[in-house]
Amino acid sequence: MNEGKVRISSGCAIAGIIDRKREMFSGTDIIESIAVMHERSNGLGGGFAAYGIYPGYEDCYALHIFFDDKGARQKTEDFLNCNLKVGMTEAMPLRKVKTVKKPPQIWRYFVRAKEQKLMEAGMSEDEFMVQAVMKINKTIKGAYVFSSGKNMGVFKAVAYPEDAGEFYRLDEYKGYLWTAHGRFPTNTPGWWGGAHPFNLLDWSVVHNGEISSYDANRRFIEMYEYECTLQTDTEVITYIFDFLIRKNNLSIEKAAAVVAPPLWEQIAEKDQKNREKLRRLRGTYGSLLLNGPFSIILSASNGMMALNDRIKLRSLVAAEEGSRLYVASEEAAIRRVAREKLERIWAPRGGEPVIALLEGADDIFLKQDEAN
Amino acid sequence: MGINLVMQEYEVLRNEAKCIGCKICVNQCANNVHRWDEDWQMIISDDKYCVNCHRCVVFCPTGALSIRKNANDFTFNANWENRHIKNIYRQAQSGGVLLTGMGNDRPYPVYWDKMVLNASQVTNPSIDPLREPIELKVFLGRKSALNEKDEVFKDDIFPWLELDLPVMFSAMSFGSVSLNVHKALARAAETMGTYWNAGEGGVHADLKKSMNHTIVQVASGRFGVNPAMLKEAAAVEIKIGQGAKPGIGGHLPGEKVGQEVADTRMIPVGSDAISPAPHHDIYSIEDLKQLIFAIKEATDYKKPVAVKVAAVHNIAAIASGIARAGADIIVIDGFRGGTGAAPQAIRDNVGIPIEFALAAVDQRLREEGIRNEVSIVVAGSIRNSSDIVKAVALGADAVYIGTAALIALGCHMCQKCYTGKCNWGIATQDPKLVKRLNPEIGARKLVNLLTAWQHEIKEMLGGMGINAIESLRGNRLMLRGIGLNKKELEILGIKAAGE
Amino acid sequence: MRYVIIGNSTAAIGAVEGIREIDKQGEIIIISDEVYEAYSRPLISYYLSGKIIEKNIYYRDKNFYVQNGVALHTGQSNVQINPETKIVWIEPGSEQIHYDKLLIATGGKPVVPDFLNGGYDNVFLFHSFDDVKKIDDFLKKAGKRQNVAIIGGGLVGLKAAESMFFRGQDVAVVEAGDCLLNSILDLKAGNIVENYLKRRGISIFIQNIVEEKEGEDKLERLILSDGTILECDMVIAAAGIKPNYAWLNLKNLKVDKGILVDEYLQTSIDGIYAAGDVAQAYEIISGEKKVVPILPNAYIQGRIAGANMAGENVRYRGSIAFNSIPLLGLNIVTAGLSNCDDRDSEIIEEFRGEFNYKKFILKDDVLVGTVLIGDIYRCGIYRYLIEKKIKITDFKQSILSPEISWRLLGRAEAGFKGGTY
Amino acid sequence: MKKVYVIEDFCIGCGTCMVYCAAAHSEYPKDLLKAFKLSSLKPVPRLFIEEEEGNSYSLMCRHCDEPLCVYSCISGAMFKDNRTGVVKVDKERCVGCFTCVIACPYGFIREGSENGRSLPLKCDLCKDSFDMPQCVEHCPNEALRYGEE
Repeated sequence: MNEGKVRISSGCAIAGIIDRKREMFSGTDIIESIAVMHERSNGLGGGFAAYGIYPGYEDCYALHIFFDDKGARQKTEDFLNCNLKVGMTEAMPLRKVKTVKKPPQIWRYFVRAKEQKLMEAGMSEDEFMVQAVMKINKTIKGAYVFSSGKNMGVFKAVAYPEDAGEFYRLDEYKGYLWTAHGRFPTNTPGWWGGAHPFNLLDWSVVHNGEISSYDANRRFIEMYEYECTLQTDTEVITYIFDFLIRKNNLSIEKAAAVVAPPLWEQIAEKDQKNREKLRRLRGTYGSLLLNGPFSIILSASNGMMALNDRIKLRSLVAAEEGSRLYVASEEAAIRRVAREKLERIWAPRGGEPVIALLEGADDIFLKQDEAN
Repeated sequence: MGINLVMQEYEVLRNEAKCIGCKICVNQCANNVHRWDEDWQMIISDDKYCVNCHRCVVFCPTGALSIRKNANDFTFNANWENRHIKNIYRQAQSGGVLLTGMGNDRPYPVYWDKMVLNASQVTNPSIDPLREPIELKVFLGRKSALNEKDEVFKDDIFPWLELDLPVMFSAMSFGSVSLNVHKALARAAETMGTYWNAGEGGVHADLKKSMNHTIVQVASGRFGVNPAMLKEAAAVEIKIGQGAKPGIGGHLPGEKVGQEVADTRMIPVGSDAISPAPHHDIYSIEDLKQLIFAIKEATDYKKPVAVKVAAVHNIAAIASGIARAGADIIVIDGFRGGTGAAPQAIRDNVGIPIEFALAAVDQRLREEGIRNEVSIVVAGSIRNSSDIVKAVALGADAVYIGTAALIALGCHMCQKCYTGKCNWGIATQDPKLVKRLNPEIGARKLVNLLTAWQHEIKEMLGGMGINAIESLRGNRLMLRGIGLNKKELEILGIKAAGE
Repeated sequence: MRYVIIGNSTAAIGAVEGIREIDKQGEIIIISDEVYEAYSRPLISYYLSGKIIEKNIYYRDKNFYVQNGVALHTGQSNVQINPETKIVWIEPGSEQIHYDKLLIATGGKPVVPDFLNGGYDNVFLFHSFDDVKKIDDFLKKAGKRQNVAIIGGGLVGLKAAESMFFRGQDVAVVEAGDCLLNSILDLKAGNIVENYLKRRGISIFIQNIVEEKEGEDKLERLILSDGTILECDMVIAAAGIKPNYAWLNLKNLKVDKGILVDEYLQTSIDGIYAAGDVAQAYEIISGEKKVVPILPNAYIQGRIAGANMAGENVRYRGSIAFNSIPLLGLNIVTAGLSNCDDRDSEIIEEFRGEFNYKKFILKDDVLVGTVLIGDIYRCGIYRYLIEKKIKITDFKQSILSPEISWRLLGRAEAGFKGGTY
Repeated sequence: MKKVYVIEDFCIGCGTCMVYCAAAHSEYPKDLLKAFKLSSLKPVPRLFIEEEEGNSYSLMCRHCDEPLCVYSCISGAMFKDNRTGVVKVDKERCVGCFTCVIACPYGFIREGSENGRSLPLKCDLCKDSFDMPQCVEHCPNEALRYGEE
């Protein structure tokens, strides 16, 4: 029973650490942080997203792919070779961990779109990559691209997160932004693709909660060339942010106001300009409101945003310490890894985003036209 | 003449032990069923005129009256049911089309009743509407993609209707219903932060102050339409069809066209008001587009334009065409929708259930990626709050209620609206009968009904862990089907219970 | 401020209440020739019938005088007035009382036919509480059924007849005029009443006068002009009432049938007012001043006079006569010129059974009088139409309708504000 | 003072007010059936429904500030209650002469009887048995209002 066939609800732990001065640090901190919240997972899913880890390949999309078998890998590589310039290809470096059982084959490819194909498709390289990833995930049985961003990667497994970290040797990577997820699904999926974070391009999302608006969100976002193959909240949340920020050019703040808008009575109290703006925003994108309990960490190459549902039905704590900003489901997970005395620690209010961008960055997502 | 073969449909039972001879029944029956008989010194009831409207039953202060279906049945015949035989008698007598009122009363399946709702357990908390806000505000109109850079946050790009709850009052014209019905609907709509639709026939001068809560109709007869009305109204609805009688026009007989109706419709007193079956300037979709934009021009693009169609077989394609023709709102009226008068053969046999029509339209518009560019309002027998919740979950932005509103105003569903002798002061223009509907009471009852439904909708939403109605719209995972076959489930886009 | 009121009946009580609406302080003195607190004169017949107990004959509560600060002097029949100095003497030689305003409310006085003036033991008047107490004593002493002859078939005579009938006596009424109640009924209506009373067992002798009488201390037998011999154990004189002002004898006081008063109910002497049966004030239908000796009129005049005495300027809009006389269970109401049958008038009438009669008298489509016998449903509306002189051309046809409605008939007059007095 | 007012637009002339009025002043003020079925005298309403050009109005005593019925009462039985403003009859003192019936300009007082005695019947705003005049309480169309003018 894989994700995509059924919808599986789950409770979880999440954590994220960013160094806004882009100081690089290893995966050890985030593993320790998430390990504190061991009780919030049940060994059926754990994973990490790490930014800045592939400094040599900044221009390439790093595809992390699970294969059920050799056939699936063959088909996928045929597809990649046909459509993409494939740079470095390697099996994911792993460490044997007793509690991590029956891993699939895990490979990574550093790729770019073929110019000819890009011209034919008439789309941006990002969009082209999105389509390519979706095509693989939808059409090649036994293959699943679970990470496709630049200079970043997602690492996930059916395991406790700290074991997954060990398994993927994350202590050996260095990044400026790490997020982690420990999962407590309510039944027993055996599929690695279903673990978190979910990734698309640079986006990655870890999430704790259950979105009651899921089908409204999904059916809306699917109008705009997304296909929710996993039926997971993280998948749809990732698409929503991609849609709002990358496709509709909304700022991260506005995107947060779409998914967790103020109550109408709060909007009514705003000044005329903001009132109209929020009214338009909510009226237009009502179907993208994420309802039900959630705390999420959305990350992209320029930073991260932690957000609670608007009535705060899930725990979320944030803290600052110099250039570092921490978020986690529990305060202890932050205190455990904080280097010095925390300058500020607080529980963000429902619907109030905690946004931490790299110094000098305008927005969370490095938009392609700007990058070029 | 010969003998009339049509038997009385009802019997009036008077409990003489309780009858105090007060004659309220006598003066309340516009059909002259009851009369005081000087010779008998008692009230005599002439059953054959009884339409089972219960006016006398409700008004009898001692509860002495009850109405029963006439027990006289024909010899059992599963094929030749009573109604077929009676209808043949009627038509053999009259040579005319059988008329009826209100909606389709045949025992077609009601799909609302074959869908059940979800609720949160353990993994997701339900929300208590008494403790947490649950929001029912809805905007109807075109939602263009917003873009920070394009400065599209101006409010007047596309006009919206703002509803405090996803329920509006469906089109019922002044003429088919009394002015007091309009007054009650208008006041209730204002109080509840929603809209009422004046139907084809304009808006009476007394209701001008409520225009910002009024949706006006442009229908095939164009009655009462003028630029000022279009400009003052909250929105304009082009009526193509009606669920109770798709493909059929309307006919308000001259005797109902008194001074007030005539003034409002802008026609001579006593003249028949005939709405043709089609709009004679709309023979194709591109003609509709012209009318939509003619109305938009006339209203400076400040009013949403809705197009109302009956749910018919290829409704999904029709709806897509309407959306592409520029309508801001599509209103779909299912085959159980009500009417003041329709040929029975049409009412009972034409059109499809609103549940299927809604599911098909919502799905089609999504497949075409244009669902957010048009709002869907559904009508045609929304009976309670759970019907509304299910409609929204299937994909509707809001619903229209017509029959339910009339029932709140006192309608007892006798289906005799076309006679003009409505004892409840609803479907009549007789001043004595119209008085019977006090619009203040009416408005209060409508407000109560919507308030009650509002509470129930919030309870249901809260149970599902949803605190804003927009998160339910099209959220078909919240529905499961019971007793539906695979094809029906597929059309509705829902899973079976247990799946 | 000191108010002196001479007389202690309805008009006097009305005056006290009228004064007290305006002036809560001023001193009020009432001087009465009777020995009772104000009682209702029409109730003496009910008292005699035994329909009410003595307590209920009084027109107001026991503490009326105390509550209203009224000094009551009873049993004083020799009042003297000096209008120049505004002095009143309760009796000759008594302490002089200065008044600021004076009201004469001495009512009417029974007219006694000459033939009854002979000091007979068994001849009674029917005007005062004392009169009926005497009759009562007489009946109690007599112990057996009495033959009672009542002289006069007007209102007083018939109420007397009724009460004697209720007391089980053998009653005969002698009336000189064309019919009973001829001051308010025409022949047709009078006959209905006559037939009714006869049916109930009262003997009626119309167009009869007493030609001869027999008896010494007691009047024992009367012989009528038609030759009837009436044996009588008792005789009650009810031959009429006249305004009671002769005793005043004031130089500048203008009188006609009664004391003439202006529209503020003031007499020709400044500071002296008159009200009730003694006064001759504006009458609406005739447009002239008339004595209208009915109780409602006495009260209203008293009340208005009182208010004016206390400094208000309330205009008296005039009265019309109206009566309601239930006789042995038969309702009779009249209003306006109810006995009028002159040629200029239009009569709309209806018999609905022997003792059920309606008559409307119209002049130029204005209702000027009505008689209703039996069914008196909503008769107040007719009285109002007469009083307001409302033209009823539009709805003349419906005046006999049993569904008589105020809205229909009264719509010419605005609204529900209440009485206009 | 508080009185009953008819809202003419909504009086439908159904007579419900009359039924409840009659019962409220019967031997069983709180039981319609008993009032009409067990009372020794037929219950009589104190109010009137008038019709004019298809419109109907339920009307009853205005409890006038200058009450002619009170002024005309020969026995002092009719009085206006100083506290409530209600014009009512002291049954014990009333002799049933019906002068009030002809005095009332609106014709709002009925001739009637109780226990064999003649008595005028008029609206007393149901003060004896109820907080709310029963005509108002039971008017199905809320065409009657009890309150200040």
